[in-house]
Amino acid sequence: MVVSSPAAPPTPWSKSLVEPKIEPSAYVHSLSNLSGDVTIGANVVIAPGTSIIADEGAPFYISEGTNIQDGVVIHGLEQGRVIGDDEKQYSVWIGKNTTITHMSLIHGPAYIGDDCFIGFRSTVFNARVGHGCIIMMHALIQDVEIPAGKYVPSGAVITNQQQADYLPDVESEDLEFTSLVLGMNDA
Amino acid sequence: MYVPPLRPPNHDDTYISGEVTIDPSAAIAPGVLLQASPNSQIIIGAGVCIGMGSILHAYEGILEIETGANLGSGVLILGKGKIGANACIGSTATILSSSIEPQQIVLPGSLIGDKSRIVVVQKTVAGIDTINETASFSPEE
Amino acid sequence: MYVPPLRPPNHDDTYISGEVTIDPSAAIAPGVLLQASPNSQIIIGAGVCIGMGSILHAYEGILEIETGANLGSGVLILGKGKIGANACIGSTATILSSSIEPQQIVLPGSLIGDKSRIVVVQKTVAGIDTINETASFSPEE
Repeated sequence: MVVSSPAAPPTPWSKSLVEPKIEPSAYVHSLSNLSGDVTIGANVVIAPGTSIIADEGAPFYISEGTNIQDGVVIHGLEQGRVIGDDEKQYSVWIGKNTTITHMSLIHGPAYIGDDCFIGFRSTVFNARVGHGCIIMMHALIQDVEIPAGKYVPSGAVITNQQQADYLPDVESEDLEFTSLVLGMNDA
Repeated sequence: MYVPPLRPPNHDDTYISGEVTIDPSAAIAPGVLLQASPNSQIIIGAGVCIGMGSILHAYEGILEIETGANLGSGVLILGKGKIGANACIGSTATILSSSIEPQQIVLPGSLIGDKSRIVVVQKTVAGIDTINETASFSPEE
Repeated sequence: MYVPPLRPPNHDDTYISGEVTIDPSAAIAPGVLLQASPNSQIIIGAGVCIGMGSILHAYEGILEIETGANLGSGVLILGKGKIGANACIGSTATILSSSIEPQQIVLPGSLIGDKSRIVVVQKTVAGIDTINETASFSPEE
Protein backbone atom coordinates (compact mmCIF):
# COMPACT_ATOMS: atom_id res chain seq x y z
CA MET A 1 0.00 0.00 0.00
CA VAL A 2 1.29 3.43 -0.92
CA VAL A 3 1.70 5.92 1.89
CA SER A 4 -0.89 8.64 1.48
CA SER A 5 0.50 12.08 0.87
CA PRO A 6 -0.04 14.83 3.43
CA ALA A 7 -1.90 16.76 0.75
CA ALA A 8 -4.65 14.17 0.64
CA PRO A 9 -8.03 15.90 0.70
CA PRO A 10 -10.04 15.88 3.89
CA THR A 11 -12.60 13.14 3.89
CA PRO A 12 -16.31 13.54 4.49
CA TRP A 13 -16.28 11.04 7.29
CA SER A 14 -13.81 13.06 9.32
CA LYS A 15 -15.75 14.64 12.16
CA SER A 16 -15.74 18.39 12.06
CA LEU A 17 -15.40 20.22 15.34
CA VAL A 18 -18.41 22.35 14.53
CA GLU A 19 -21.79 20.69 14.46
CA PRO A 20 -24.64 21.87 12.23
CA LYS A 21 -27.11 24.35 13.76
CA ILE A 22 -30.62 23.38 12.79
CA GLU A 23 -33.81 25.33 13.55
CA PRO A 24 -36.39 23.08 15.26
CA SER A 25 -38.95 23.67 12.52
CA ALA A 26 -36.56 22.43 9.82
CA TYR A 27 -36.91 18.88 8.52
CA VAL A 28 -33.71 16.97 7.90
CA HIS A 29 -34.20 13.43 6.58
CA SER A 30 -32.22 10.75 8.37
CA LEU A 31 -30.76 9.59 5.07
CA SER A 32 -29.02 12.88 4.41
CA ASN A 33 -25.38 13.46 5.12
CA LEU A 34 -25.04 16.76 6.94
CA SER A 35 -21.86 17.82 8.69
CA GLY A 36 -19.66 20.74 9.68
CA ASP A 37 -20.48 24.40 10.20
CA VAL A 38 -23.89 24.49 8.52
CA THR A 39 -26.80 26.68 9.64
CA ILE A 40 -30.24 25.45 8.63
CA GLY A 41 -33.05 28.02 8.93
CA ALA A 42 -36.69 27.63 9.91
CA ASN A 43 -38.91 25.37 7.78
CA VAL A 44 -36.06 24.20 5.57
CA VAL A 45 -36.59 20.73 4.09
CA ILE A 46 -33.58 18.50 3.45
CA ALA A 47 -34.56 15.38 1.47
CA PRO A 48 -33.00 11.90 1.64
CA GLY A 49 -29.85 11.17 -0.34
CA THR A 50 -28.45 14.67 0.03
CA SER A 51 -24.91 15.47 1.00
CA ILE A 52 -24.19 18.81 2.70
CA ILE A 53 -20.65 18.77 3.95
CA ALA A 54 -18.82 21.83 5.23
CA ASP A 55 -15.43 20.21 5.74
CA GLU A 56 -13.07 22.18 3.51
CA GLY A 57 -15.07 25.26 2.66
CA ALA A 58 -17.20 26.56 5.52
CA PRO A 59 -19.53 27.86 6.78
CA PHE A 60 -22.75 27.13 4.87
CA TYR A 61 -26.02 28.98 5.46
CA ILE A 62 -29.36 27.67 4.22
CA SER A 63 -32.07 30.27 4.84
CA GLU A 64 -35.64 29.72 5.96
CA GLY A 65 -38.22 28.05 3.77
CA THR A 66 -35.67 26.60 1.35
CA ASN A 67 -36.05 23.11 -0.07
CA ILE A 68 -33.12 20.80 -0.82
CA GLN A 69 -34.31 17.83 -2.90
CA ASP A 70 -33.06 14.25 -3.19
CA GLY A 71 -29.57 13.71 -4.48
CA VAL A 72 -28.31 17.28 -4.04
CA VAL A 73 -24.66 17.82 -3.12
CA ILE A 74 -23.45 20.97 -1.37
CA HIS A 75 -19.75 21.31 -0.81
CA GLY A 76 -17.14 24.08 -0.88
CA LEU A 77 -13.56 24.74 -1.84
CA GLU A 78 -11.22 25.59 0.98
CA GLN A 79 -10.53 28.95 -0.63
CA GLY A 80 -12.99 31.60 -1.69
CA ARG A 81 -15.92 33.09 0.19
CA VAL A 82 -19.13 34.87 -0.68
CA ILE A 83 -20.84 37.63 1.33
CA GLY A 84 -24.19 36.46 2.68
CA ASP A 85 -27.21 38.71 3.20
CA ASP A 86 -26.09 39.14 6.83
CA GLU A 87 -22.78 40.64 5.54
CA LYS A 88 -20.79 37.72 6.89
CA GLN A 89 -18.53 35.46 4.86
CA TYR A 90 -19.68 32.05 3.73
CA SER A 91 -18.48 29.27 1.51
CA VAL A 92 -22.09 28.63 0.47
CA TRP A 93 -25.05 30.94 1.08
CA ILE A 94 -28.54 29.92 -0.01
CA GLY A 95 -31.37 32.46 0.43
CA LYS A 96 -34.98 32.14 1.53
CA ASN A 97 -37.69 30.10 -0.20
CA THR A 98 -35.29 28.76 -2.79
CA THR A 99 -35.52 25.29 -4.33
CA ILE A 100 -32.47 23.23 -5.11
CA THR A 101 -33.82 20.32 -7.16
CA HIS A 102 -32.71 16.72 -7.61
CA MET A 103 -29.04 16.00 -8.25
CA SER A 104 -27.94 19.62 -8.38
CA LEU A 105 -24.39 20.41 -7.30
CA ILE A 106 -23.82 23.63 -5.34
CA HIS A 107 -20.11 24.04 -4.93
CA GLY A 108 -18.68 26.90 -2.91
CA PRO A 109 -17.76 29.62 -3.19
CA ALA A 110 -21.38 30.07 -4.19
CA TYR A 111 -24.18 32.49 -3.37
CA ILE A 112 -27.78 31.75 -4.33
CA GLY A 113 -30.39 34.42 -3.56
CA ASP A 114 -33.97 34.28 -2.29
CA ASP A 115 -36.78 32.70 -4.34
CA CYS A 116 -34.46 30.96 -6.79
CA PHE A 117 -34.98 27.68 -8.60
CA ILE A 118 -32.05 25.45 -9.52
CA GLY A 119 -33.17 22.74 -11.97
CA PHE A 120 -32.33 19.06 -12.10
CA ARG A 121 -28.67 18.17 -12.26
CA SER A 122 -27.50 21.76 -12.66
CA THR A 123 -24.24 22.98 -11.18
CA VAL A 124 -23.44 26.31 -9.50
CA PHE A 125 -19.75 26.74 -8.77
CA ASN A 126 -17.75 29.87 -7.94
CA ALA A 127 -20.73 32.04 -8.79
CA ARG A 128 -23.43 34.37 -7.47
CA VAL A 129 -27.02 33.82 -8.49
CA GLY A 130 -29.21 36.85 -7.69
CA HIS A 131 -32.68 36.83 -6.12
CA GLY A 132 -35.51 35.31 -8.11
CA CYS A 133 -33.40 33.59 -10.77
CA ILE A 134 -34.60 30.43 -12.48
CA ILE A 135 -31.95 28.01 -13.65
CA MET A 136 -33.37 25.12 -15.62
CA MET A 137 -31.95 21.64 -16.03
CA HIS A 138 -28.51 20.28 -16.84
CA ALA A 139 -27.01 23.78 -16.77
CA LEU A 140 -23.58 24.90 -15.59
CA ILE A 141 -23.11 28.27 -13.86
CA GLN A 142 -19.45 28.90 -13.15
CA ASP A 143 -17.22 31.96 -12.54
CA VAL A 144 -20.06 34.44 -13.10
CA GLU A 145 -22.50 36.71 -11.27
CA ILE A 146 -26.06 36.34 -12.49
CA PRO A 147 -28.17 39.47 -11.92
CA ALA A 148 -31.50 39.12 -10.09
CA GLY A 149 -34.53 37.81 -11.97
CA LYS A 150 -32.69 36.10 -14.83
CA TYR A 151 -33.63 32.90 -16.66
CA VAL A 152 -31.09 30.25 -17.61
CA PRO A 153 -32.45 27.69 -20.09
CA SER A 154 -31.81 23.96 -19.84
CA GLY A 155 -28.42 22.79 -21.00
CA ALA A 156 -26.86 26.26 -20.91
CA VAL A 157 -23.21 26.62 -19.99
CA ILE A 158 -22.71 30.08 -18.49
CA THR A 159 -19.05 30.53 -17.75
CA ASN A 160 -18.28 34.12 -18.64
CA GLN A 161 -19.80 37.35 -17.41
CA GLN A 162 -20.89 38.56 -20.81
CA GLN A 163 -23.19 35.56 -21.20
CA ALA A 164 -24.60 36.17 -17.73
CA ASP A 165 -25.31 39.83 -18.46
CA TYR A 166 -27.27 38.99 -21.61
CA LEU A 167 -29.53 36.39 -20.02
CA PRO A 168 -33.26 36.97 -20.48
CA ASP A 169 -35.56 37.87 -17.59
CA VAL A 170 -37.79 35.31 -15.92
CA GLU A 171 -41.27 35.21 -17.51
CA SER A 172 -44.57 34.07 -16.04
CA GLU A 173 -44.53 30.80 -18.01
CA ASP A 174 -41.23 29.92 -16.35
CA LEU A 175 -42.79 30.40 -12.93
CA GLU A 176 -45.70 28.16 -13.93
CA PHE A 177 -43.25 25.46 -14.96
CA THR A 178 -41.27 25.65 -11.76
CA SER A 179 -44.38 25.57 -9.58
CA LEU A 180 -45.32 22.34 -11.37
CA VAL A 181 -41.99 20.85 -10.37
CA LEU A 182 -42.41 22.10 -6.82
CA GLY A 183 -45.83 20.47 -6.65
CA MET A 184 -44.20 17.19 -7.57
CA ASN A 185 -41.85 17.37 -4.69
CA ASP A 186 -44.41 18.44 -2.11
CA ALA A 187 -46.65 15.50 -2.94
CA MET B 1 -24.18 19.42 -22.68
CA TYR B 2 -22.51 19.66 -19.30
CA VAL B 3 -23.38 16.97 -16.80
CA PRO B 4 -21.98 16.95 -13.27
CA PRO B 5 -19.76 14.02 -12.36
CA LEU B 6 -21.09 10.89 -10.78
CA ARG B 7 -20.60 10.64 -7.09
CA PRO B 8 -20.76 7.76 -4.69
CA PRO B 9 -23.96 7.57 -2.71
CA ASN B 10 -23.74 8.44 0.97
CA HIS B 11 -25.77 5.41 1.90
CA ASP B 12 -25.38 1.84 0.77
CA ASP B 13 -28.96 0.71 0.88
CA THR B 14 -31.90 1.25 -1.37
CA TYR B 15 -34.28 3.78 0.11
CA ILE B 16 -37.90 2.94 -0.59
CA SER B 17 -40.86 5.10 0.27
CA GLY B 18 -44.51 4.73 -0.75
CA GLU B 19 -46.03 2.03 -2.92
CA VAL B 20 -43.09 0.34 -4.62
CA THR B 21 -43.14 -3.18 -6.11
CA ILE B 22 -39.85 -4.78 -7.10
CA ASP B 23 -39.49 -8.10 -8.90
CA PRO B 24 -37.07 -10.35 -6.96
CA SER B 25 -34.93 -10.83 -10.09
CA ALA B 26 -34.28 -7.09 -10.47
CA ALA B 27 -30.77 -5.89 -9.59
CA ILE B 28 -30.62 -2.60 -7.75
CA ALA B 29 -27.27 -0.99 -6.97
CA PRO B 30 -26.45 0.79 -3.70
CA GLY B 31 -27.75 4.26 -3.01
CA VAL B 32 -30.82 4.06 -5.20
CA LEU B 33 -33.86 6.09 -4.06
CA LEU B 34 -37.32 4.84 -4.99
CA GLN B 35 -40.10 7.16 -3.90
CA ALA B 36 -43.77 6.95 -4.80
CA SER B 37 -45.91 9.91 -3.83
CA PRO B 38 -49.41 9.27 -2.44
CA ASN B 39 -51.75 7.84 -5.11
CA SER B 40 -48.73 6.91 -7.19
CA GLN B 41 -46.66 3.80 -7.52
CA ILE B 42 -43.42 2.41 -8.83
CA ILE B 43 -43.32 -1.04 -10.46
CA ILE B 44 -39.99 -2.63 -11.28
CA GLY B 45 -40.13 -5.68 -13.54
CA ALA B 46 -38.12 -8.87 -13.86
CA GLY B 47 -34.43 -8.68 -14.75
CA VAL B 48 -34.30 -4.91 -14.52
CA CYS B 49 -30.92 -3.36 -13.61
CA ILE B 50 -30.81 0.01 -11.87
CA GLY B 51 -27.41 1.64 -11.47
CA MET B 52 -25.89 3.25 -8.40
CA GLY B 53 -27.32 6.48 -7.07
CA SER B 54 -30.29 6.56 -9.43
CA ILE B 55 -33.46 8.33 -8.26
CA LEU B 56 -36.96 7.26 -9.30
CA HIS B 57 -39.77 9.46 -8.03
CA ALA B 58 -43.32 8.58 -9.12
CA TYR B 59 -45.86 11.36 -9.08
CA GLU B 60 -49.52 11.49 -10.17
CA GLY B 61 -49.58 7.98 -11.56
CA ILE B 62 -47.61 4.85 -12.23
CA LEU B 63 -43.94 4.79 -13.04
CA GLU B 64 -43.17 1.37 -14.47
CA ILE B 65 -39.82 -0.09 -15.43
CA GLU B 66 -40.62 -3.04 -17.65
CA THR B 67 -38.87 -6.39 -17.87
CA GLY B 68 -35.20 -6.33 -18.73
CA ALA B 69 -34.78 -2.57 -18.91
CA ASN B 70 -31.35 -1.28 -17.93
CA LEU B 71 -30.81 2.04 -16.19
CA GLY B 72 -27.24 3.28 -15.87
CA SER B 73 -25.93 5.00 -12.78
CA GLY B 74 -27.10 8.41 -11.60
CA VAL B 75 -30.28 8.26 -13.67
CA LEU B 76 -33.16 10.54 -12.59
CA ILE B 77 -36.73 9.60 -13.52
CA LEU B 78 -39.61 11.76 -12.29
CA GLY B 79 -43.39 11.73 -12.67
CA LYS B 80 -45.32 8.95 -14.31
CA GLY B 81 -44.47 6.95 -17.40
CA LYS B 82 -43.20 3.64 -18.63
CA ILE B 83 -39.68 2.59 -19.45
CA GLY B 84 -40.33 -0.14 -22.01
CA ALA B 85 -39.00 -3.69 -21.93
CA ASN B 86 -35.27 -3.98 -22.61
CA ALA B 87 -34.90 -0.24 -23.03
CA CYS B 88 -31.51 1.18 -22.13
CA ILE B 89 -31.14 4.44 -20.24
CA GLY B 90 -27.56 5.74 -20.30
CA SER B 91 -25.91 6.94 -17.10
CA THR B 92 -26.76 10.41 -15.76
CA ALA B 93 -29.79 10.79 -18.05
CA THR B 94 -32.86 12.67 -16.77
CA ILE B 95 -36.38 11.64 -17.80
CA LEU B 96 -39.23 13.91 -16.78
CA SER B 97 -42.82 12.61 -17.01
CA SER B 98 -42.12 10.67 -20.21
CA SER B 99 -42.26 7.14 -21.55
CA ILE B 100 -39.58 5.29 -23.44
CA GLU B 101 -40.51 2.61 -25.97
CA PRO B 102 -39.36 -0.99 -25.52
CA GLN B 103 -35.82 -1.60 -26.89
CA GLN B 104 -35.10 2.11 -27.14
CA ILE B 105 -31.91 3.80 -26.07
CA VAL B 106 -31.50 7.05 -24.20
CA LEU B 107 -28.00 8.48 -24.51
CA PRO B 108 -25.92 9.07 -21.39
CA GLY B 109 -26.41 12.55 -19.95
CA SER B 110 -29.49 13.37 -22.00
CA LEU B 111 -32.58 15.21 -20.83
CA ILE B 112 -35.97 13.88 -21.95
CA GLY B 113 -39.33 15.54 -21.34
CA ASP B 114 -38.08 19.03 -20.57
CA LYS B 115 -40.88 21.42 -21.46
CA SER B 116 -39.23 24.55 -20.11
CA ARG B 117 -38.71 27.63 -22.28
CA ILE B 118 -35.94 27.42 -24.85
CA VAL B 119 -33.73 30.45 -25.23
CA VAL B 120 -30.55 30.83 -27.21
CA VAL B 121 -27.80 31.96 -24.91
CA GLN B 122 -25.32 34.57 -26.12
CA LYS B 123 -21.86 33.36 -26.81
CA THR B 124 -18.60 35.10 -26.01
CA VAL B 125 -17.01 37.84 -28.10
CA ALA B 126 -14.91 35.39 -29.99
CA GLY B 127 -17.76 32.97 -30.34
CA ILE B 128 -15.65 30.35 -28.68
CA ASP B 129 -16.27 28.89 -25.31
CA THR B 130 -13.05 27.33 -24.17
CA ILE B 131 -14.70 24.87 -21.82
CA ASN B 132 -16.94 23.57 -24.56
CA GLU B 133 -14.16 23.56 -27.09
CA THR B 134 -12.01 21.10 -25.23
CA ALA B 135 -14.88 18.70 -24.94
CA SER B 136 -16.18 18.99 -28.47
CA PHE B 137 -14.78 15.79 -29.88
CA SER B 138 -17.33 13.74 -31.60
CA PRO B 139 -17.11 10.24 -30.18
CA GLU B 140 -17.63 7.09 -32.10
CA GLU B 141 -16.54 8.66 -35.44
CA MET C 1 -13.94 21.13 -10.90
CA TYR C 2 -13.44 19.56 -7.53
CA VAL C 3 -15.08 16.19 -7.18
CA PRO C 4 -16.06 15.11 -3.67
CA PRO C 5 -13.69 12.45 -2.39
CA LEU C 6 -14.79 8.86 -2.56
CA ARG C 7 -15.89 7.11 0.55
CA PRO C 8 -14.54 3.67 1.22
CA PRO C 9 -17.22 1.04 0.89
CA ASN C 10 -18.67 -0.24 4.14
CA HIS C 11 -18.90 -3.68 2.63
CA ASP C 12 -18.44 -5.34 -0.70
CA ASP C 13 -21.13 -3.71 -2.76
CA THR C 14 -20.67 -5.64 -5.98
CA TYR C 15 -23.83 -7.39 -7.04
CA ILE C 16 -23.17 -10.58 -8.96
CA SER C 17 -25.83 -12.74 -10.54
CA GLY C 18 -25.55 -15.64 -12.99
CA GLU C 19 -22.37 -17.09 -14.46
CA VAL C 20 -19.68 -14.54 -13.72
CA THR C 21 -15.94 -15.28 -13.63
CA ILE C 22 -13.63 -12.64 -12.18
CA ASP C 23 -9.84 -12.84 -12.18
CA PRO C 24 -8.54 -12.27 -8.63
CA SER C 25 -6.31 -9.43 -9.85
CA ALA C 26 -9.23 -7.42 -11.24
CA ALA C 27 -10.25 -4.32 -9.27
CA ILE C 28 -13.95 -3.67 -9.01
CA ALA C 29 -15.27 -0.49 -7.39
CA PRO C 30 -18.34 -0.33 -5.16
CA GLY C 31 -21.80 -0.27 -6.62
CA VAL C 32 -21.00 -2.38 -9.67
CA LEU C 33 -23.70 -4.71 -11.01
CA LEU C 34 -22.58 -7.84 -12.88
CA GLN C 35 -25.51 -9.75 -14.22
CA ALA C 36 -25.37 -12.71 -16.63
CA SER C 37 -28.72 -13.85 -17.97
CA PRO C 38 -29.35 -17.59 -18.38
CA ASN C 39 -27.15 -19.14 -21.12
CA SER C 40 -24.87 -16.12 -20.95
CA GLN C 41 -21.72 -15.34 -19.07
CA ILE C 42 -19.42 -12.55 -17.99
CA ILE C 43 -15.65 -13.09 -17.94
CA ILE C 44 -13.42 -10.47 -16.36
CA GLY C 45 -9.71 -10.83 -17.05
CA ALA C 46 -6.54 -10.10 -15.12
CA GLY C 47 -5.80 -6.54 -14.08
CA VAL C 48 -9.11 -5.18 -15.27
CA CYS C 49 -10.41 -2.06 -13.48
CA ILE C 50 -14.13 -1.40 -13.32
CA GLY C 51 -15.27 1.98 -12.00
CA MET C 52 -17.93 2.84 -9.48
CA GLY C 53 -21.52 2.20 -10.41
CA SER C 54 -20.84 0.44 -13.71
CA ILE C 55 -23.30 -2.15 -15.01
CA LEU C 56 -22.37 -5.20 -17.07
CA HIS C 57 -25.38 -7.17 -18.20
CA ALA C 58 -24.67 -10.15 -20.46
CA TYR C 59 -27.38 -11.70 -22.55
CA GLU C 60 -27.45 -14.00 -25.56
CA GLY C 61 -23.78 -14.86 -25.26
CA ILE C 62 -20.48 -14.09 -23.64
CA LEU C 63 -19.44 -10.65 -22.46
CA GLU C 64 -15.70 -10.66 -21.92
CA ILE C 65 -13.51 -7.92 -20.51
CA GLU C 66 -9.97 -8.80 -21.54
CA THR C 67 -6.77 -8.38 -19.59
CA GLY C 68 -5.92 -4.88 -18.47
CA ALA C 69 -9.00 -3.14 -19.84
CA ASN C 70 -10.15 -0.10 -17.87
CA LEU C 71 -13.78 0.91 -17.48
CA GLY C 72 -14.60 4.32 -15.98
CA SER C 73 -17.45 4.91 -13.59
CA GLY C 74 -21.08 4.59 -14.59
CA VAL C 75 -20.26 2.56 -17.70
CA LEU C 76 -23.14 0.48 -19.05
CA ILE C 77 -22.30 -2.60 -21.16
CA LEU C 78 -25.15 -4.74 -22.39
CA GLY C 79 -25.49 -7.92 -24.45
CA LYS C 80 -22.55 -9.93 -25.70
CA GLY C 81 -19.18 -8.77 -26.97
CA LYS C 82 -15.57 -8.37 -26.07
CA ILE C 83 -13.77 -5.39 -24.60
CA GLY C 84 -10.24 -5.93 -25.90
CA ALA C 85 -7.07 -6.05 -23.83
CA ASN C 86 -6.01 -2.67 -22.40
CA ALA C 87 -8.96 -0.88 -23.98
CA CYS C 88 -10.17 2.20 -22.14
CA ILE C 89 -13.85 2.94 -21.75
CA GLY C 90 -14.58 6.50 -20.56
CA SER C 91 -17.02 7.16 -17.75
CA THR C 92 -20.79 6.92 -18.35
CA ALA C 93 -20.29 5.43 -21.83
CA THR C 94 -22.89 2.95 -23.05
CA ILE C 95 -21.89 -0.08 -25.13
CA LEU C 96 -24.61 -2.22 -26.64
CA SER C 97 -23.89 -5.68 -28.02
CA SER C 98 -20.58 -4.50 -29.49
CA SER C 99 -16.92 -5.31 -29.27
CA ILE C 100 -14.07 -2.90 -28.69
CA GLU C 101 -10.65 -3.65 -30.15
CA PRO C 102 -7.64 -4.09 -27.87
CA GLN C 103 -5.99 -0.74 -26.97
CA GLN C 104 -8.99 1.24 -28.20
CA ILE C 105 -10.46 4.23 -26.40
CA VAL C 106 -14.13 5.02 -26.03
CA LEU C 107 -14.83 8.63 -25.08
CA PRO C 108 -16.75 9.40 -21.89
CA GLY C 109 -20.50 9.70 -22.38
CA SER C 110 -20.54 8.06 -25.80
CA LEU C 111 -22.78 5.38 -27.20
CA ILE C 112 -21.45 2.41 -29.13
CA GLY C 113 -23.88 0.01 -30.73
CA ASP C 114 -27.28 0.00 -32.32
CA LYS C 115 -27.98 3.64 -33.24
CA SER C 116 -31.36 2.79 -34.73
CA ARG C 117 -32.82 2.39 -31.29
CA ILE C 118 -31.97 5.89 -30.08
CA VAL C 119 -34.88 7.92 -28.78
CA VAL C 120 -35.39 11.11 -30.75
CA VAL C 121 -36.19 13.95 -28.42
CA GLN C 122 -37.18 17.56 -28.73
CA LYS C 123 -34.84 20.31 -29.75
CA THR C 124 -32.70 21.87 -27.09
CA VAL C 125 -31.44 25.36 -26.50
CA ALA C 126 -29.27 25.19 -29.54
CA GLY C 127 -31.83 23.75 -31.88
CA ILE C 128 -29.79 20.58 -32.04
CA ASP C 129 -31.16 17.23 -31.06
CA THR C 130 -30.23 16.25 -27.56
CA ILE C 131 -28.88 13.08 -29.06
CA ASN C 132 -26.20 14.81 -31.06
CA GLU C 133 -25.54 17.22 -28.32
CA THR C 134 -24.93 14.70 -25.62
CA ALA C 135 -23.08 12.32 -27.86
CA SER C 136 -20.69 14.99 -29.01
CA PHE C 137 -20.47 16.93 -25.75
CA SER C 138 -20.93 20.09 -27.71
CA PRO C 139 -23.22 22.44 -25.79
CA GLU C 140 -25.13 25.39 -27.19
CA GLU C 141 -23.41 25.66 -30.53
